[in-house]
Amino acid sequence: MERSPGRVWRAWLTRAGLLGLLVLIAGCSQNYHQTTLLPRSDITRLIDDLFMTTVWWAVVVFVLVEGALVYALFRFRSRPGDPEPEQTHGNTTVEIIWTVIPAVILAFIAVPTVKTIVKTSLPAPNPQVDVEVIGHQWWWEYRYPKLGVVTANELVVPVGKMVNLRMWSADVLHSWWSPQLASKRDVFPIFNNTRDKKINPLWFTADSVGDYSGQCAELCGIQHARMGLRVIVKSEADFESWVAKERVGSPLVEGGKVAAAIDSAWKADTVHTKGQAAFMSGGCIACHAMVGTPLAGALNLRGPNLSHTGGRTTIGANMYENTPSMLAQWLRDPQGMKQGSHMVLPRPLTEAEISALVAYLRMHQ
Amino acid sequence: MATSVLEHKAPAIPHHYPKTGFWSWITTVDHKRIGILYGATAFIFFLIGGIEAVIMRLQLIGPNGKLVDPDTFNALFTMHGTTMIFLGVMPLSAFFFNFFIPLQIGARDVVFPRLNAFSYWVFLLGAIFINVSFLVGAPPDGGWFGYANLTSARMIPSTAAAPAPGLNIDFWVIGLQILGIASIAAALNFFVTIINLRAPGMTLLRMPMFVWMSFIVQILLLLAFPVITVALVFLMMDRNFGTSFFMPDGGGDPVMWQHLFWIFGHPEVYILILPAFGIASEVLPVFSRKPLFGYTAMVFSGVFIAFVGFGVWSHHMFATGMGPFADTFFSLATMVIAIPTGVKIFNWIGTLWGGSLRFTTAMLFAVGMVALFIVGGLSGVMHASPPADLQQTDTYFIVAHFHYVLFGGSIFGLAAGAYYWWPKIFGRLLDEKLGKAHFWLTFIGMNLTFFPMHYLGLHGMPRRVYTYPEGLGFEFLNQVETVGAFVIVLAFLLFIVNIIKTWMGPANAPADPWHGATLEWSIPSPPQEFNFPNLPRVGSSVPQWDAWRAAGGKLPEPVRVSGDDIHMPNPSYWPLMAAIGLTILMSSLMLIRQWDYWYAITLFGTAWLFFSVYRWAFEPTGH
Amino acid sequence: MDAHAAAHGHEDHAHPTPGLYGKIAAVLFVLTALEVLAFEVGRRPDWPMHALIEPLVVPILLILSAAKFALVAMFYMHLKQDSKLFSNLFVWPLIIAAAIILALIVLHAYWIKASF
Amino acid sequence: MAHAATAHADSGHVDEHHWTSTGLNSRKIAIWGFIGSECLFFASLISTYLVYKGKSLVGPLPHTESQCMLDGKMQTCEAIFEIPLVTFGTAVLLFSSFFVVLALYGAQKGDRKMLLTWLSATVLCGLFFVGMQVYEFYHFYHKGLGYSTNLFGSTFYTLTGFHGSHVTLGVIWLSTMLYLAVRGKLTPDKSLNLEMAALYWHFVDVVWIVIFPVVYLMR
Ligand code: HEA
Ligand code: HEA
Ligand code: HEC
Ligand code: CUA
Ligand SMILES: [Cu+2]
Repeated sequence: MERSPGRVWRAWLTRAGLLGLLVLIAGCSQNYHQTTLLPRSDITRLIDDLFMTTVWWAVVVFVLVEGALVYALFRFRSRPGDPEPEQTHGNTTVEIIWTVIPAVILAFIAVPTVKTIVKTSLPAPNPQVDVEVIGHQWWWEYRYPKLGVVTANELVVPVGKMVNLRMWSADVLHSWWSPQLASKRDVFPIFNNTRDKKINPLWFTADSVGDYSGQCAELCGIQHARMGLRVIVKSEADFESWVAKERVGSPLVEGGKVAAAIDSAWKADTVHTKGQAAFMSGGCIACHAMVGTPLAGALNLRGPNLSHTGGRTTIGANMYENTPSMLAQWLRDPQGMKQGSHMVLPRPLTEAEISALVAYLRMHQ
Repeated sequence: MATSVLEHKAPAIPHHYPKTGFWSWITTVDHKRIGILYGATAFIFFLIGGIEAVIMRLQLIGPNGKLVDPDTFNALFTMHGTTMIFLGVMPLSAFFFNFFIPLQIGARDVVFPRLNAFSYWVFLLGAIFINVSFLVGAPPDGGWFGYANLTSARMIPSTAAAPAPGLNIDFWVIGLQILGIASIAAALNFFVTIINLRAPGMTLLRMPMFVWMSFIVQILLLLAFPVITVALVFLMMDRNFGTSFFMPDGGGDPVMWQHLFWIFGHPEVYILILPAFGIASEVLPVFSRKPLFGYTAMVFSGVFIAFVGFGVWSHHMFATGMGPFADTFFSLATMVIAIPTGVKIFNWIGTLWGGSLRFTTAMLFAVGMVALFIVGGLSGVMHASPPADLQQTDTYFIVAHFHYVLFGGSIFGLAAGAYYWWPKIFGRLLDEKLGKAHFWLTFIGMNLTFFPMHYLGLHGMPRRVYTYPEGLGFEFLNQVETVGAFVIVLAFLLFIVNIIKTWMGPANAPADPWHGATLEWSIPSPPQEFNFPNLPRVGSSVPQWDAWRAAGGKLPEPVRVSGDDIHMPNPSYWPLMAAIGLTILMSSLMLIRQWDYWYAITLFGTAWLFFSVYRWAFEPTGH
Repeated sequence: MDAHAAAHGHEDHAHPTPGLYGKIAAVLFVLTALEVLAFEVGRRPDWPMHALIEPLVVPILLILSAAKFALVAMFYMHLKQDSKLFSNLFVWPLIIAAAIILALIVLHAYWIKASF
Repeated sequence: MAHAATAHADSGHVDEHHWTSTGLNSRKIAIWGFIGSECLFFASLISTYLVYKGKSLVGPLPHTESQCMLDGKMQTCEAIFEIPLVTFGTAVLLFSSFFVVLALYGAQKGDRKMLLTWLSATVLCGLFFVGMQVYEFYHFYHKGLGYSTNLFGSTFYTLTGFHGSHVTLGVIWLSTMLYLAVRGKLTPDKSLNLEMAALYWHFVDVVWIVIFPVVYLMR
């Protein structure tokens, strides 16, 4: 990851130039939470360097060629009484020159391209956190097989550790894209009997703590636009405690069983019992795993694992803040909140059920 | 003289067919009239595609737009892309192929005039067919490249909101299949015409550059369309007969669709741009008063682009993860194409260099095309770098790229052709004042609309999103783009005004208003039915300039002759009948999931088609 | 008319005769028989030379069918004596077609080999 | 006179000169261009067959026994292909190519008997081949291979089905020529009409020359 001072300087200059231009165009400062131009990981920095190399060459070519064009337009415009210009048909020397020069420039683009291909498309050199990413219409499932965590839409990773994603889809093609951290890869459907498993890899090491947004980037149906995602980079300690919390009742840990002590504490809690009753009678269980319910250990359900909904910052695949009122609205009218989504309730919920469910879901951090 | 067996005793039918009126257009086999039909139809569809774009732009003017539903938006960009490409740019190119290939090579018609009529009618019916989907409420919504398995019926989930797979994608599949037949028929016709009907003396390396580029386009059409035909057949089978060509649950592979589509799709983009390149290569020399610089290099760069263009398709698929070797191969192959394209750009500048430039509207559009295509080409080279493309693919950065090459390239080139050739086609010169306003507004509007897309893409805006949330910094640039789109609308409204104004004005165009270099300028405007009373003899790639020099700098205005002794092929309605039969046959495939006896209609359409083809084959053509 | 007369003349004189056509038919027949033979030897371990032929079946089949293809194209389709133009119209698409078939097979094989 | 530039019924180019730039007949160039285009059509079908070779999730399979659904239950099914029959069909198709070239020879030389004999033979061979394919499909279906049973079935039927439909079209075209020949209208100066049909027919034959080893004989 060593970068020569010259390259760093150049990259910053480019960025400054581009951003400067942008500010000029935009006329006001904007926040870009999903930009590719402010890379925040090893791999996106590699890509950014490469991209900036191509941008610089493009700028050079652009200026020279458009310059020549515009010059010719002004210099050679006809004036009244012009004689017929000299009827040149070609000039082998210049034709050879302007075939060779672009070829040389392309070589300057091609060499770093191939180098970067080699660096970025090989399997993760040093994977430290393994995550399985599964695309669903229109939400993301994340499984941490070694840590025993199953969550949705918000990928939580520790800073400075190489995260290795293995990605596939449960239905149609999607593309997992986190611009600042990892660039993107398509995810392909895999069914139980698929033979050549097209599991796409992607790896990155985040270099600073923070929230990064991203989005599905392959048309996947009606709510493709709202198949957002978020990568939350935590310090190592925060990540550890997050994992410990998420492991409670995770489908990957003893089939979702929770410790007897927790279980009895919940049984004594009316928010929990009322909510769970609504969860069962409202039909949620058909599609969602939820800690403490009989299907807590189930994988491959239609909807996200709701066991720790309270701990997530958004609902509906990075569509809405996870606030009580938004959650209530979501349960009142999921189709109105996200038209066409696969969350179709068997029957409308009563307001009482909704508030019970909201409290119940939010209590499980 | 030997004649074909198929018209054994051709009666000497006198020319008593009506030359005007509805029926004369329905039965016409005149390449010029068919060209005009193509042009008018395609322009209407271009406007429809433009209106679809404008609705999208309105939806995206601000965050969380509510103008259209999400599924309507999906239909809008699918139909916008499909319409612009298959019903806009391709048939607009066919407009110029039809009208000007025979004129530029000194021929009286194309080799197979009735086949020509057939391709137009099939195109028209296919275009209507695919747009009927809006009327029945099932417009295609799987994107213009219809990626499986989203487009495979089994993957369209049946929820309470959307019970059974609709006909949306079926319209697209069958519609493209119909349009493909039209394209192949037309391509075969022009291909043979260019090979075989060149005037005496017109060797291959004396053909006008527009004819050369058109020639290459026909080859690309002939070789690329069969591939998408097969892909569409597979998709249709997956949708209707439970096969698994692109379905993983049966062992199939959705990536195979992508391969087949882009093996067609990449040559297709050169099908879209080369006619514009050809037009620019006609217009720039004429208004520089200098022959095209580097003619031979222009020819061979075109051939090279087309040939290599068959080996780069996977640059649309870097995100599928093909592995380092394939990535490297397709990346390098793609970059190589920049070299011959650069040769073209430089030769155009070389043509301008040292010339005496007249900035007519046609010239402005041609120069604009060169200037804007460079921008699109350079972003293309950025996509060609696979790791970088992983950040760009499926974002507005790509949308910026292809609008620069398609709008800045193809549409500008075609507009240059329209202004350049209008007097030849209609005998009237378009208004230059309005024309220049059209150009400048289009140029400004186009950059306002599409330049900010580069930034949006790099800042993380994916394409094909019906809306975007606030707070990601997308608002302002999207607003600018929408404003830009309206500037383009204004520009094209001016163009329409110009057309109407010119239409109502007098037919005053001389045979050669621009001092053109090629054969079409040696005959009256508009040309007579038989084009050339006598076959011209050609001694160079600028025959009209030769004639002009030989005449000492002034050529007399060509006179109209009676042409009674020149036999032109008879009009015929069998091409239209055959096209109808074909459309019935293809449409019946829409019913497979709806009606058990769908094949009755297939058989009916096939019978109709065969009957028409036989009548066509045995029809006397009057000579 | 002289252009045509010339073209006509030069096309006509080299036309093969029914005798040649017959010989080619015989060769085609033999080659087909060889193809089937290679196939049979390849799939029957108890046949002579099985071990030798087995790994070679695919190349043998490709070579034999290419030979048959060429014979029909050159003689029955008259490419050998007809204008070069026709050969070009056939051979270039064939090259592109073959390249595409090969490329698709190679591209697809990557997924089977790669193990992530 | 066979190759003299004939003014074809559909040629718009009808002045006294019958000018063509290459001296070649336009319709013949067209049929060759079409054949070139068809190469890509069959290439796409063949690549798909090859890419999906060995990827079927259930039987039946072309060359080996496998588990498949037959008569409503999973059972061991025999290999699908029966090489002798298809070899015979292949030979018939090859010979039909030979026959049509003789018919064309007859047409060009004005040898009516030769023309009629061999053209009829060609049509019969073509009909036999189509019949063979219909029988094969029927037979395979009853051995458990439906169109959507597995990838092998889908790719096999699509590829050979499209080839078969080309053969059928060829038979119709050649029959039309036979009809003209019987009516005495296929005179030497019009033999180009037959030559075009024959070129198409040979093309269909060479496609089969590829399909036969690639599909039937490669295991
Ligand atoms: C008119 C149509 C047209 C044309 C001509 C081109 C031309 C090119 N295109 Fe483009 N392309 C499209 C239409 C076109 N494209 C469309 C429609 C899509 C998107 C499809 C979709 O997803 O919907 C697309 C997408 C697309 C992609 C896939 C992006 C993605 O989805 O991830 C790529 C990747 O390589 C690419 C590359 C190129 C290149 C390298 C060229 C080159 O041919 C350009 C060459 C030209 C120049 C380079 C400029 C002039 C040259 C010089 C001045 C010489 C000096 C230059 C250098 C030394 C660099 N294009
Ligand atoms: C030649 C091809 C071509 C052309 C000319 C255009 C022209 C335009 N396109 Fe393009 N576009 C594509 C080809 C083309 N497009 C393709 C292939 C896609 C990808 C589709 C996909 O993802 O599947 C695409 C996608 C696409 C998108 C992205 C959609 C998405 O990903 O979500 C957008 C968004 O702004 C857009 C906008 C425009 C605009 C504003 C124009 C304007 O330039 C249009 C200008 C023309 C007019 C405006 C017509 C003028 C009309 C009149 C004068 C009538 C006036 C009357 C009224 C308005 C009432 N297009
Ligand atoms: C028919 C299946 C189905 C049923 C029944 C269902 N859901 Fe869902 N649910 C989904 C799907 C699918 C999603 C993902 C929607 C999306 O983002 O596109 C979802 C999303 C959610 C979310 C947002 C999760 C997140 O992190 O984004 C919550 C909360 C939720 N459901 C709660 C419930 C509750 C409570 C019930 C019962 C009253 C219920 N669901 C019933 C399928 C279902
Ligand atoms: Cu998932 Cu788009
Ligand atoms: Cu491309």
